[in-house]
Amino acid sequence: MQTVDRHLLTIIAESLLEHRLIDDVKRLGARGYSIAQVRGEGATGWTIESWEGQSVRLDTVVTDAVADAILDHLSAHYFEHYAVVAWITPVRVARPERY
Amino acid sequence: MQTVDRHLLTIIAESLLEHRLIDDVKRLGARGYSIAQVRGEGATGWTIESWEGQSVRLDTVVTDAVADAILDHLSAHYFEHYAVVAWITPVRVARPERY
Amino acid sequence: MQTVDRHLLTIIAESLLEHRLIDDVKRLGARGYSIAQVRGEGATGWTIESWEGQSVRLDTVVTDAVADAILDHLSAHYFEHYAVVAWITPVRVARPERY
Amino acid sequence: MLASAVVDNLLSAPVVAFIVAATFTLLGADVRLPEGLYGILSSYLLLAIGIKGGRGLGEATIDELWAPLLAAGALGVATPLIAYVLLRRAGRLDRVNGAGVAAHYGSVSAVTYTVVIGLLESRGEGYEAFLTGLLAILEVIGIVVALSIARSSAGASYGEAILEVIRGRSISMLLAGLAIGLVVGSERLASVDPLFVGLFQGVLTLFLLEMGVLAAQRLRNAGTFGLRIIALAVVIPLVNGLLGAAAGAAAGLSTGGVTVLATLAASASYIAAPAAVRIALPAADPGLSITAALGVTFPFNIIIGVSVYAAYAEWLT
Amino acid sequence: MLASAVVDNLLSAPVVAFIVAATFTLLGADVRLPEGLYGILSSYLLLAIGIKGGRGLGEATIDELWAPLLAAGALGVATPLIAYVLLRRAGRLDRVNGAGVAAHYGSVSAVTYTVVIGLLESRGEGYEAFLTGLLAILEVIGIVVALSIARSSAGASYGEAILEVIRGRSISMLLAGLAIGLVVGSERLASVDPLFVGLFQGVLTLFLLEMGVLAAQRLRNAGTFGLRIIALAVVIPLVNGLLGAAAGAAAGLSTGGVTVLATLAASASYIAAPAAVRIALPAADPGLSITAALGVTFPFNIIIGVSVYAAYAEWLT
Amino acid sequence: MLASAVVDNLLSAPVVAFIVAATFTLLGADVRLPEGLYGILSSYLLLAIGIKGGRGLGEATIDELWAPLLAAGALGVATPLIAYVLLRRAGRLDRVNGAGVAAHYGSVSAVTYTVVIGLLESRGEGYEAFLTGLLAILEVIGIVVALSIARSSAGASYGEAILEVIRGRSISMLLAGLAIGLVVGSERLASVDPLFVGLFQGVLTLFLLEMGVLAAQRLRNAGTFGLRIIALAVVIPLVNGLLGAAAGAAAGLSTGGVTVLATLAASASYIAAPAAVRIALPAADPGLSITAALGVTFPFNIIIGVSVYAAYAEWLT
Ligand SMILES: Nc1ncnc2c1ncn2[C@@H]1O[C@H](COP(=O)(O)O)[C@@H](O)[C@H]1O
Ligand SMILES: Nc1ncnc2c1ncn2[C@@H]1O[C@H](COP(=O)(O)O)[C@@H](O)[C@H]1O
Ligand SMILES: Nc1ncnc2c1ncn2[C@@H]1O[C@H](COP(=O)(O)O)[C@@H](O)[C@H]1O
Ligand code: NA
Ligand code: NA
Ligand code: NA
Repeated sequence: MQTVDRHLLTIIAESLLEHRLIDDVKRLGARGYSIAQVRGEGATGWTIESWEGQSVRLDTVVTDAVADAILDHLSAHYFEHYAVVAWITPVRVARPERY
Repeated sequence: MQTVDRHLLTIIAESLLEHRLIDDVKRLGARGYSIAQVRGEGATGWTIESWEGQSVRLDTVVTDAVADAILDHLSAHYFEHYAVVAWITPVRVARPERY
Repeated sequence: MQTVDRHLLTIIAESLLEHRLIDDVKRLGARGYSIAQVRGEGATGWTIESWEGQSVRLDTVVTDAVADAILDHLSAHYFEHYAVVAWITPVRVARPERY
Repeated sequence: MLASAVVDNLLSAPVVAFIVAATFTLLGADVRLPEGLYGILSSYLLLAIGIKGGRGLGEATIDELWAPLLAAGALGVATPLIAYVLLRRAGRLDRVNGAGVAAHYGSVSAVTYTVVIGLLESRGEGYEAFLTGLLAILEVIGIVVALSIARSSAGASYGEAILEVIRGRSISMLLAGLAIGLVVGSERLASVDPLFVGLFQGVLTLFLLEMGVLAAQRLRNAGTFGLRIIALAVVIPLVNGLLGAAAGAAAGLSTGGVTVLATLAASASYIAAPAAVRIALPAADPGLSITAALGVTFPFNIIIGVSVYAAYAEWLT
Repeated sequence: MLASAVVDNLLSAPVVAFIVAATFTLLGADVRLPEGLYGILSSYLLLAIGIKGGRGLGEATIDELWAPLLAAGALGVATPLIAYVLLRRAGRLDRVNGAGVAAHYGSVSAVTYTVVIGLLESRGEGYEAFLTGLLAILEVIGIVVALSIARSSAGASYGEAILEVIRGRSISMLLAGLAIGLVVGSERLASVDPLFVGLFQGVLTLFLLEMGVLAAQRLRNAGTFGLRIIALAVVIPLVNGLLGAAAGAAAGLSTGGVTVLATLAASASYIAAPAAVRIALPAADPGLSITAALGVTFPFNIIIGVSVYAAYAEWLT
Repeated sequence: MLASAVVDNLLSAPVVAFIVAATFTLLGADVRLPEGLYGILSSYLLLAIGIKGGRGLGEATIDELWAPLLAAGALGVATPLIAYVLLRRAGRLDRVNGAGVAAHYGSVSAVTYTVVIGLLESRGEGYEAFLTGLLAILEVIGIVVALSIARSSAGASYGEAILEVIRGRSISMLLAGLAIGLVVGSERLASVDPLFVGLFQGVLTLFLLEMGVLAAQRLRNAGTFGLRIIALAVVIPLVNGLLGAAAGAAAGLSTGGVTVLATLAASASYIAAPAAVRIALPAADPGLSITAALGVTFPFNIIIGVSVYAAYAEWLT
């Protein structure tokens, strides 16, 4: 099967940010995303698996440029004050026109 | 630790397809898989996070050939009419005989 | 955005092991992790999606050395008797000091 | 009579909950129940309905059963065909989408059924308790008939789709409830009545709160599908309901029983049918059916329809 | 009087469940309810409280309502300001953290409200049923006022935070319940009473079991924030509770009603406020507020506080 | 007497639900409750059983307690040893698997306990309410004893496994319930009775529906483990049940109490034991124990066993 290279951007964030992150990634060029419930620990002293809601994991397969734009946006708006973590994985997809 | 290269195939699909996808990947050579509940948006106008059930995310670590065979199968049988998305990530595993 | 290379170690294990795995990865150098609920099938005859609890998926972004140390540990302590699967993916992250 | 039935129904807790939730949702407020509760409530309702029906079935004789059974069978065939013809002619849908939507109208909605039962009980009107058994039958036949229309295009997945319906949770839970009600019997069921009878209206209220949110979300999209489809989503139930009332009267049911059968015929499935159609007719647009069945027909039926069907029944018996 | 109220409250099933769960958790035993149940129970409680309030509101006249409404408005402004001043002066918090924590104390806790209602009912003491309506109002105003203090630093997200509170599940569920209760009315609600009335104390007990676990987990961290904050988490409710009692008495409420209003003023939000503060004041430490509101104030209020506020009310009416 | 007990039990709603669910599952129909409900129902049952036991304990005197306690202790030691010997000799299991399975038979099943209680109550037969306390004790001892057999091979994780059992949700919930029941007392518990007493049989019915699915899934695998193991999964409970009846009679319990103790001795754990064995004896095959305990012994006990143990009790008292 013919595949092309894309980037998978994975974001873990406190669930409060879910709607904002969805808006952000769509505005910055993502054509789709998937969200799952997760819990975890990180640098934030206060576990973000708060008693109220869990964290969300957002995965979106995008082009190199979009991945970078979203990462820049996260860094500018969320990294300082919110419990947010993100990483980029190289992936291959069929149907390049979709991502 | 000695590791070998394999491929991680990730499929996101409407939950209705869960049983069929499991049968497919097993038949095409996957020796294991993991499934998680997700929700999301994509090209399908109608959000597949239907009011009835969410989407499923199926991850399976397989050989290059198996990954390609499954992707071909998805393309032939599901890509047109169903809300299905898939990508392949290069991974390293211990215990090569298991995948 | 400036990024550096790290490794994403993904572990799928019967949920009984959750607390032990968390202790292990933290002790071996992981600075954070995320856990999600999954179900699946693998080499273990007895589906680990037992009627009691599901399996857990633990993702942790770490340095090369830490990824190897954790994989060694898994191999020494869990691979034989427990339903545990693990793989390593190359990823890029911002904020290298966090992982 | 009609007016008083409308008011009785409109002011019942479940229907008010539905309307409140839909209104809140349209205003942007979040009244969704937590994830996971939807499945729990719907399983409970199906089981409870089944148990109630099983109890009733245990007290029915074969003599009472055959005519209503025949009527249900006929309705299972006629209602999807009527829907199909209307959807193709008046709705201008193509064959696959016509059959897909028709399957929803051929099948039934268990929740609409519970709303009409609630209305009857609040008015102290009796009905044949064994009718729940017909619910399960009607749920299947209508889907089978509608899918058969587009069968040639469906191929191998046709059988799979039917199996999916029969073995799926929706019908299985109902049948499990029927079996439990039938075997355990009224007297021994007393110990579980606080759960399955006492809480029923309350759980239905919670469930309709959630349905209000979902219906409002669907209703928002309704625009995309055009006025024709929306109009048909009201016309089809009114036609099928009348047919159901006639069939019920012909089968000799009581006024309450006729109301129930009419409501079943008029109701549209949004649980069993979508899954089956998705499998058998993947090319059909699922948004179309769900918007019609859940966004328009369901609210119409539980808010106004059931009172109309009660009036049909009044008139025909 | 105070002693007997303390005992009545202390030995009630919900409070005992809270204490047992907290104790077990501190001893390392796992009594957490399964994931997902927390959300279900809290949605149920908010709806049930709302329905009850809506029922009461339906029987109240405008004449009875305006004075308590005014009192609630005044408390909504005064309690977060008092909290802010105490937290900055005595607690030595900076402006952002002071405002963040103050928003929690300006808002209210619906569960604390249900505990005081339970105490009143077990003692056969009446109260104005429409007070539930004030719950929703107080929940919002206090947050708005507190966030306004730090507004300049908050920027664009201020409005977003307020919207988040108003449209969020916590207030929406309460308002949906109020609407349902009001429209359906006492008589027709009888069919859903087994769920929303009959099970109320039992569900509250389950919920407080879970809260006991969460509070104990928070309490463990309390050390990190220093004794000053812990002490303030007891002092602020005692002060705000007195103010609430005075406002209630001035508004002409019954002894029971004064107890309720005092408890509302004294209680600290741990659902609506955290989300709002997180959005409007991201630089505020969420651990600080939650530990104070959930780890200290909440247990203090439901175990001892409510009895103190009952004594305030006794004394002022 | 035995026949009538069998019928009374067989036709009770929970047992019928179990059989219906198992049958449906074997026929390929889906009657699984939605994910998440299993944990909710089991937490509820454990808490409700605990509260009931705590109530009973509050009314018991030390004089009544010591003999049954001694009997329970003795059974906790004897039943896993008997199981171990049978499994090694007749079942030809190796040491690790023998000990692993024996731990399941040494421990107890809270659901089997509730079924026998239901049977006694439906027959109007009294029993010592404090026996629930023994449930928690028996649950632990049997596992400890069985694991000790294979201790040398277990190493460091032995202690960890025991801790896991004691702190785990299963025992903690039961103990939390006991504490709540004991402290709150019968009179004040009345407000939560609609939840914890009224709904009990209904929730148990739902739970057994789910258990029927799980047991049927296990039963399907039973073939792989050979007839010897299946036979032992019936013989061990019959032997241990007789021992339990004898111990209960010796301890001076009533006929009902003896029935309960016999059932506890006969029952096999499928919640606490699997987790503990998995930790302490990772080399043991978990499929073996679960298939025996859940796929064979559990259905045998709730369908037939409890009536046999009632007959034992009748005969020995
Ligand atoms: N190294 C990591 N690998 C995977 N997930 C992480 C990592 N660090 C943090 N997380 C996740 O991101 C959330 C926020 O992290 P933090 O901002 O570091 O508190 C945590 O609760 C984890 O779920
Ligand atoms: N670019 C993407 N990245 C990640 N997940 C996606 C992406 N596009 C679609 N999805 C997921 O796949 C599902 C089906 O997508 P689609 O077929 O595009 O409607 C969506 O609901 C998302 O959960
Ligand atoms: N090849 C695979 N790809 C993805 N997940 C797997 C794979 N094999 C096993 N798993 C997951 O790991 C769990 C344990 O696997 P196993 O130890 O092979 O029984 C399974 O239940 C699956 O959830
Ligand atoms: Na119909
Ligand atoms: Na307050
Ligand atoms: Na036993």
